[in-house]
Amino acid sequence: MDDVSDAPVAGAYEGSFVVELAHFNGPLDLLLSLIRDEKIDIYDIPIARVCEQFLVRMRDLELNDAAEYLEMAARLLRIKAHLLLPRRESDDAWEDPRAELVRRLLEYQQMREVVYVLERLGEDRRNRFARTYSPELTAPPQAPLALSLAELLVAVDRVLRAAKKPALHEVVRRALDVDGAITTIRAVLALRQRARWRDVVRVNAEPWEVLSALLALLELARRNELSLAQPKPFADVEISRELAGEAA
Amino acid sequence: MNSLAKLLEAALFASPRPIPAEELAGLDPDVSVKDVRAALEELRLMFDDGGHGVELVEQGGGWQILTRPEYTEAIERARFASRPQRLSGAALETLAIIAYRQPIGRAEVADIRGVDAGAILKSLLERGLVEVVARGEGLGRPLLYGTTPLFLEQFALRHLEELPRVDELAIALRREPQPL
Amino acid sequence: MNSLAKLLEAALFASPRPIPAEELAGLDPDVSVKDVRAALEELRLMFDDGGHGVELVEQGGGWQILTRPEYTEAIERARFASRPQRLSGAALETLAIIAYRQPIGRAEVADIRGVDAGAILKSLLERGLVEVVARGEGLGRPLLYGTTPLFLEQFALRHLEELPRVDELAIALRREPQPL
Repeated sequence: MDDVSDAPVAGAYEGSFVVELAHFNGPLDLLLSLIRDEKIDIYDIPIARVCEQFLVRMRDLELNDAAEYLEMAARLLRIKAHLLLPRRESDDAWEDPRAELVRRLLEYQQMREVVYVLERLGEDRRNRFARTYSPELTAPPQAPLALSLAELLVAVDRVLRAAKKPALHEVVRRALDVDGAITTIRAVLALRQRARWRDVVRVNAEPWEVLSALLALLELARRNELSLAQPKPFADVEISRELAGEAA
Repeated sequence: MNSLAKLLEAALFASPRPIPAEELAGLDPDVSVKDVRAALEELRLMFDDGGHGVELVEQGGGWQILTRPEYTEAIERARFASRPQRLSGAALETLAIIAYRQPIGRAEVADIRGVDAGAILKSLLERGLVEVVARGEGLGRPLLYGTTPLFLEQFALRHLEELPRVDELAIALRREPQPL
Repeated sequence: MNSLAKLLEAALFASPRPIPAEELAGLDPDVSVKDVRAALEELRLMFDDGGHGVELVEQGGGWQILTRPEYTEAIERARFASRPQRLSGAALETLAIIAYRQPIGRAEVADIRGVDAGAILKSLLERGLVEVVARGEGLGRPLLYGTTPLFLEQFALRHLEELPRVDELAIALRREPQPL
């Protein structure tokens, strides 16, 4: 029997990936179906064979790009390698490398059983209609409110997703533009020998612009492209193309 | 009751609107409108004779099962007495925006939600969940809204800082890789 | 039928959701919950014996009148009502895990399923079948999810305990007690 035959619409879509994912609910599902088909004892899994089969099915189902399936394949290979390691007789500390996988498979299988129950119950309920007509109600007296934080959080999520731009995140620290400020200062100094602070920073500059200019000046002074001087405290800073030499 | 009358009862119960007899005949290819009318009559008598809380009435261009008027008052009273109301999704969204962005003006709320929030804001004000906390700068000095102590009480928060941070929410609910 | 049963019939007819017996007792200040239960039983028998298209069931945390399944197809074909969409296998898996392990975080769900459940969780939240019930300890204080009353209603459960107990399942797991 072809492995794909139980995937009814395989190949019907361009990316059959989607179809297969809808068919198998993940790597555990695929592994479990393999164990079932091959009539394997879940407590004593022949890892080498299962690993090989898993890879074959992955290839047949074109699941090679699905991270979850790849991860499972890697895990199986790891267990297989681990089992091949020589081990001493009476090694008490030895733990079957399959144990964790078996635990997860059993857990998953148990959950599939619950899914079956839910499917049955849900189908039963789906087959009955409740009343949908709602009469016009007279203006209600102010009813008490039932509010839960959960509801509010879900609303926040809706807002976040609906917002055209991430409006709730717009308070972003503006990055400094030191390179831009350096260009400005060089341009000013190309035109004249000396400049003042006010020549390189515009009036009403925002804090980030002031900081950028300051860092740019310090950087250019460090590179000996200009010299800085402040005649007295709080006086305007004088920027000069003439290097003050070591004294600066 | 005959089986057609039972089917009609189920259909009328499930339908959100009154259904004309002609349409009801579509339920079963083997019945005529005349059959339907006879079954409706049987249904109507059953509700009237048996002492029921509901009745079958022809109105609004069709047939409908309705609660008898003598019970509506008790039902409405009980509904509002015992069933606390929930806020609509739109109201919750507006409230969420105000909670996280306060103080915030109506225009900005509308901006984020993409629709005007005037009516919702009014009802949140009436319910005492938000209040005017300041006036903004700029044209017309718009009213700015914030949440009230009742808001904290309703959500069992001690102070606003107990609201989960939005970026955590965004990470938990929004930024997951979409596998398909 | 006695007058309380009639009142209950009217109230249940008027409600699209299940109503708990305690809430039904609020309809009349002179009746006890015990009276209500007796009248509900009378009502249930009336619907069952009289050959009705609807029946009274206890589920989803309350009592509700629903159409009998044998009429569903005809009603849907005639477009008087339509059944909700079936949930996907992946969505049911996620629901099953949340129902049994609640409160549970997204990472743990993904662990059991072997696949990330972000998109599915989101759609279950939107459908109102699960909700955020708490925040976990540990890194980032993850949101923890649980099932809603609507979950019970849509799966015709009276309460969560109606789901098979873990030790009743064919695969008895969880040898070590899991701290929740």
